[in-house]
Amino acid sequence: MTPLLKIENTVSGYDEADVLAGVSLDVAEREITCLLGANGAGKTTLIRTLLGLNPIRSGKVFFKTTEITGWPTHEIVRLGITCVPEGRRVFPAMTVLENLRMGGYLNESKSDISERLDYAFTIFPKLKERVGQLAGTMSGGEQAMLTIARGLMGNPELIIFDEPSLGLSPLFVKENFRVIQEINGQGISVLLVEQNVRQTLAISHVGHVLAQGKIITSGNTETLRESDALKAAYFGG
Amino acid sequence: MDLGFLAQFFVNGLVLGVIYALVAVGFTLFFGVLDVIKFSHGDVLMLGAFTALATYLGLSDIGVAPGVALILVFVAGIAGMAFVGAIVCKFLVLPLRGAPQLNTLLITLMFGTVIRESVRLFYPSGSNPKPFPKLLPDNAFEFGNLTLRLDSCIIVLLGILAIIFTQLFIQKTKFGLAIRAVAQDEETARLMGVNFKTVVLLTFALGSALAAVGGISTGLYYQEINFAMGLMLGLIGFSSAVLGGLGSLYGAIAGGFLFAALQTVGAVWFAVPAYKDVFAFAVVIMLMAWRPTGLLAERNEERV
Amino acid sequence: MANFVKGHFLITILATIAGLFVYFFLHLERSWEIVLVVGLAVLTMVVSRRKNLIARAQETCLQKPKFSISVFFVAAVAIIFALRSEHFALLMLTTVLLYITVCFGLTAQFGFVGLVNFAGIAFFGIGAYTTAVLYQYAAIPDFLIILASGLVAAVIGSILILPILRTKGHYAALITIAFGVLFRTFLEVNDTLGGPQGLKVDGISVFGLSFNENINLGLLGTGSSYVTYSILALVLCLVTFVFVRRMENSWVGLNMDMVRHDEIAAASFGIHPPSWKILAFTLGNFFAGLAGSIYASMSGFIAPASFNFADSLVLVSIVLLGGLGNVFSVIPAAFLVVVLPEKLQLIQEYRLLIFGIVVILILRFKPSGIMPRGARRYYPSLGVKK
Amino acid sequence: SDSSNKVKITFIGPLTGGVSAGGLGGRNSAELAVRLRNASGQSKYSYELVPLDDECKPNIGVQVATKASADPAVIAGVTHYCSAVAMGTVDIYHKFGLPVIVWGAVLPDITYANDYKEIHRVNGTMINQNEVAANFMVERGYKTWAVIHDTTDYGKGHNEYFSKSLSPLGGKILGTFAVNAEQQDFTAELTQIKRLNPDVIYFGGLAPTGVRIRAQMEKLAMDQVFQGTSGIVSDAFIEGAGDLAEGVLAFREGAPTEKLPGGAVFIEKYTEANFNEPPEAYGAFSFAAANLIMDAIEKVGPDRIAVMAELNATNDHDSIIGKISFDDHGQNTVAVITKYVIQDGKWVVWEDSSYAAGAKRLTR
Amino acid sequence: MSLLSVDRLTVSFGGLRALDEFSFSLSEGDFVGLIGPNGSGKTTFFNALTGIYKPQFGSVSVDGNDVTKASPQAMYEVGVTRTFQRLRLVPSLSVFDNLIVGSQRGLNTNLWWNIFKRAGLRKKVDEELSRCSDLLSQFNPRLVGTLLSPVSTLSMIDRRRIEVCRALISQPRILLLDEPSAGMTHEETRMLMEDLLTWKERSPSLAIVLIEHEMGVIDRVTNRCVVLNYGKKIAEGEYQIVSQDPLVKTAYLGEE
Ligand SMILES: Nc1ncnc2c1ncn2[C@@H]1O[C@H](COP(=O)(O)OP(=O)(O)OP(=O)(O)O)[C@@H](O)[C@H]1O
Ligand SMILES: Nc1ncnc2c1ncn2[C@@H]1O[C@H](COP(=O)(O)OP(=O)(O)OP(=O)(O)O)[C@@H](O)[C@H]1O
Ligand SMILES: [Mg+2]
Ligand SMILES: [Mg+2]
Repeated sequence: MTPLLKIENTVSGYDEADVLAGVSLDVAEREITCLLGANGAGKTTLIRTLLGLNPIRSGKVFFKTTEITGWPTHEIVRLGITCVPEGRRVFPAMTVLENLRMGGYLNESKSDISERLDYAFTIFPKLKERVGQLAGTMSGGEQAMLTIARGLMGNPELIIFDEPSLGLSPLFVKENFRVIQEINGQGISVLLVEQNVRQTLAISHVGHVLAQGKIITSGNTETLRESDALKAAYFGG
Repeated sequence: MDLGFLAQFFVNGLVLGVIYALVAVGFTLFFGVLDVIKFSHGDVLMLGAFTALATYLGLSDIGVAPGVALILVFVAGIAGMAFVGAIVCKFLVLPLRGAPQLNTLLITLMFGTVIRESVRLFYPSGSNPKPFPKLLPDNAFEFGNLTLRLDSCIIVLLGILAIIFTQLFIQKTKFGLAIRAVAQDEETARLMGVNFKTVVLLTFALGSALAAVGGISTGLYYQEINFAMGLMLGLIGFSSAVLGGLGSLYGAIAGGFLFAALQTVGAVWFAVPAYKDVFAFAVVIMLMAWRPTGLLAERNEERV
Repeated sequence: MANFVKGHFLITILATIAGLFVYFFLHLERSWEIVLVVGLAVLTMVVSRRKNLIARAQETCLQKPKFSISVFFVAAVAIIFALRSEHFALLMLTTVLLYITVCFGLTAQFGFVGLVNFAGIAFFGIGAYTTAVLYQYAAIPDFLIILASGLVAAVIGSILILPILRTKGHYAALITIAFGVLFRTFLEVNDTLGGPQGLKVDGISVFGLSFNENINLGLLGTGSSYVTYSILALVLCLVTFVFVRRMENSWVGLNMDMVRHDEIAAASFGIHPPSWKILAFTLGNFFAGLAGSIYASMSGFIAPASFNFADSLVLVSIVLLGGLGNVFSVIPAAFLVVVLPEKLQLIQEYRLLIFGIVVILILRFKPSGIMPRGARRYYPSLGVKK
Repeated sequence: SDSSNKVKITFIGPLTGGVSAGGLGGRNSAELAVRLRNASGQSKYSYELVPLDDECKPNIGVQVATKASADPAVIAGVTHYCSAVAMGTVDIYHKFGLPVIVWGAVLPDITYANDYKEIHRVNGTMINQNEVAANFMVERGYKTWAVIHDTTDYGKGHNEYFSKSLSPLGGKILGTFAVNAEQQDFTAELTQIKRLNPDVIYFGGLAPTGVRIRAQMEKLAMDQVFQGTSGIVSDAFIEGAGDLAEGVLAFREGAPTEKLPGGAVFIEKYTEANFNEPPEAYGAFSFAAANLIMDAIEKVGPDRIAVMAELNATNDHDSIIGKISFDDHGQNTVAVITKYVIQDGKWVVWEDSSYAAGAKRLTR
Repeated sequence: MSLLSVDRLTVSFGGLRALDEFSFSLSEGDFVGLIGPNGSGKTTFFNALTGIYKPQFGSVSVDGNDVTKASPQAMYEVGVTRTFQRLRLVPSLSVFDNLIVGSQRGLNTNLWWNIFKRAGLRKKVDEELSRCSDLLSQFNPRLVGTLLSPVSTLSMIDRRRIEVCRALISQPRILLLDEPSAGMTHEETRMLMEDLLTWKERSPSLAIVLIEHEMGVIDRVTNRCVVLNYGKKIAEGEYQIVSQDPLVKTAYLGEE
């Protein structure tokens, strides 16, 4: 079976330096694939590159059978990819509701949107209380909730999460992992980046470890958990 | 003062206000989408008026009926300026995104100069004022001392319609949401599936089309256009937009009418009417001190 | 030692080349000559950009500021003497120097503390008018008149402080625009200051040396009266340059940068943003007033029409075209913006058009201006690898 | 002629900006004079015109005046259309000893507020113009006026001299409105005037502003007679105001170009030369000034002092604008003022018009 | 007398009471954890304390002096510094510039001095440079080399370290840390906390308030913690005790 997302030998970076030195990675359909690695390993860079936010220097990216290398972001997204970006990127001068509407920008079905809105509100009741608040004035964690909720508004085949639980309180960290599993249960594939290695491995099917711009080890999560490479990646060993 | 004259001042102010508001709405749109000031806006307005005039002259040569001509004149002006707006955006505004924002102001300012000088030099005897054809019915109704002309009414109506259309377009379609999203966070907007370039180009086209409506209205109302007319109108339009509160369509409208009102009051009040601009701008300074983010301020989203 | 000599040598060469360019740019009148000079300048720019020469040159100068300033000053004086009998070239040179002075102030305002001032020419004008009035009604020494003009500009500017402190960004810009328009219209309508017809201004004279007479330069023969003005302007320009540069490279500059970038963080670490804004605003207006004063004496005549909004935009253009916040960049930008249209007189009515196109092209290729701002350097050798 | 004997003459006027129409017409006319002279084959020198743009701004004017004066090759100048600029530059010409002839600016002070021998003017001043204007209008039976003038020297001067001339004649000014030259909208001022209900609206200013005011009177259904000054005697006014120009009055010193002794030839040559812009009202003065200078140079040689002396001695000199004689202040003493009315899209001398003949009537 | 005492501090935004009659006190040498669900008012408390938000009600005093309505500058002068949850460094300025701003109190910002006493300035800059290097080397020796490069060239994590250093460089008496370890791995968080504790050993009177969602950290480093919920204090005490509180469990930890 062809993977949903296929990244081949991707090289990318900022200014002169390459951050990714030839990364290959597959995301299989209906699975949660996690990407692990120390800070600055290049996880975010990889995500940005595959979404066309960073120019790709060499390598190829496929979604299903379509090669999307070099496509503009909005067209890649249109194929059915949603991203919950790193760093609580809300639209600060829009209300919570408007932010959620932006999440459903490509979703043409009004009824689907309102269903998803309800779903988001049941996960994060706080957002429901605050539909009219400007997102920029919310607390850090509330903004994190909003980016996650916004990511749930579309109708994607693949969701990419980049450190979604940053700044969430323990209760919501748990909730967040539960939601990811639930989404996956609906048949949506997930690419997950998280610092919380233990819990991430617990819900993922497959994992990849990124260090020095390369995937140093991949495999199913049981084997990864024991792998030395993982420890090395995190503890600079 | 007798009521007729008061009404007359009011009507004068109203027409002026509509024209200012049309210009101000353009500024607010550009500001809303890219947080830039486009200083060539007044000159685009002038170019719109000249495009319309040239179209009319062409049409009247081949003997098109005035009614049809009126519509075609609008179409030509609007389409032409929408195109110019998009061109400015594509070649002057977008490439400067990485640079300090004020540089956009400078490049558009220079572009305004280029437009103005080009019209002056290359439009046949372009340095002279040009009569604008009377395309609207000019029946006048006298109510005591008030002279109400049909064309003034039509222009006010037209301007208001154009603004309402813009408002609806922005509010009722996703486009408005996209404009704001792009302004606040370009990358995230793209992640949501917004085609950044299209949105920005369309916004510039829309704003410039409104300028064309403003320019043609100015021509129809004053029956005269000239290559320098955009200078003051641009400045006042900008002031109105800021005064009303940048990024707010209603603010731009309020600002436009307020500015017209200030000038009218100033002209009546002072023995030397030239003081009216001193008056209007002095009041602007005071209003800004009172409401630092404009009359209809944006809600402040900054937090710590 | 060898390196030391090399640095000095390089700076001297640099000053000579720059000096020659300026000299020929000011001196030449024929179209093909000007095209040649401008072409050569562009070529030099392109080549030096390839090899990163501009950055390296700037670096060399930065490391030996006293020496470079002296050398460039000498070069400037040399230009003035070389042009001693060319009134027009000197007039242009003086005008450029005065505009540069104003733009140093504007750089402090918008480059450092982030206050966009669209009324630069109004403060310049206030200085000019103060000078005109003081010459007529007050019997005080001329250099005091210059100083007083700067002060008056700064004081009148302070009526704008309240609204400016309350507003930000484009809103603050509107206040200055409004002030500029208001100032000019006020002058024009109001007859006590000469109305539209303007005022005549006496020339400066210090210790019996009248600036408006041709001067005896000894062996060099007689020089134009503008020689004295250009030297005065050069000195003012130099003083403001050193002042603003030192301000930038100090705790003051640091605080101003913090205020521009993040008032809340600044406030949380004990910085009082309004003080710095007031300082930069007042200082900038003071410089503008000084320059305006000398300008008024030099041109002998001032009228409201010389202080239009369009002229404020010229000043803003200089600051932006150079590279926002970079004090050096003001200098080449001012030559370009002030002198180029004058040199384009050859093409008469097409000159503004061509000028507009030139600026657009420059910005398209250098979106951040000719020389973008570099890092702060508290003292010359800071961070230089031994 | 000996082509190695090149002599430079400068022309200064507004070539860019709002009133550039007048400036370009003047420039072309001076250019024409030089071309004709060089082509005539009878001149001792080969002349070169150095046109400079003062943008109608005093500071720029000072710059270019310095530029011209400081160039020793420039022997004399045909300078200035805008009064404010001329006021700013007279000192420069004096300082550098460059003889100039003003070709368009009409403020009296330019020649009369100084004793500079360098400064001359071929066109008349606004004093003469307004005396004739006031007399003429009062004779037609008009009693009340509202004055609109722009806030430049030109507008303010006209206001001053017109009211001075009018009051002894018994005419009454009901209101005076100073406006900005760049202003677009005049409806507020005009509504005020409508309240005052004068017989005539007197406008002191240049064509672009005049066009706007005339057009906006129509908006308010105002039927006052529109009386302008020399500044609107320009094709630009008729072109801009279109049909509304009919019946507008204006006064200008000197005879109309086509009635001038050499007017027909001038117009013919001008047309032949194929300039992009019309000569406008003051083109003939610029042409005459350039010729006057060249005549002087032919006579005394390319030397500023000699040329200045020669110009100062000008008396009964033949030119296309008639005889030129300078008084002590270098002011041409042409007293002839022409009254114009716009009829069928043309500036027509009043006496030749259907209005004078009674076939047409002014609005009030 | 306690170093800081907060009495019934209340901050509201429109109808929302972000901080609701919150009382709190801090003594010299305290290391207090401030925890609570998202949006419970933790950051708002910091903002009110540092004078950025003006409280509607209640009072704050430092050393017994009332500072309720004090400006941010005044709070800094009293010795209260903080980090921001969303970093507030200036990316285009150098690490040194960003750090030294924290030292404002020790800088002579007199215009005359800065322009004319260049030798003095130079000496001071050198002093401050070495002070900054020392401080950075405690947190991450690698950062010393980047002292003169713009902050924009650093990774997020290093920026967080610099933000902490900026708050420390003026030797504050009260340090407010708002989720300093967000985005760090366990190991990095551990190192940061060690560094903080080392610092604290050297200046034992320093009082620290730490906002943190990582309970392991709170448990390890704090000697007391305060739990907020909907702007109200719902518990206070040692973490081991507080974490057993059923209210805290349901509202925050999500355990039954
Ligand atoms: N805009 C940028 N310009 C220059 N370098 C950058 C930029 N963004 C990231 N980098 C550098 O690229 C490298 C990889 O960064 P990236 O953000 O991809 O890491 P990451 O694995 O996502 O880390 P984290 O866990 O901190 O999110 C880092 O060394 C970082 O400093
Ligand atoms: N300027 C403001 N306008 C309106 N509401 C605000 C504003 N600032 C904060 N709030 C609200 O006040 C509440 C408290 O916010 P605060 O930032 O203090 O939360 P927090 O405890 O720091 O949460 P987190 O752990 O998510 O950072 C939140 O619900 C937030 O939405
Ligand atoms: Mg990342
Ligand atoms: Mg918080």
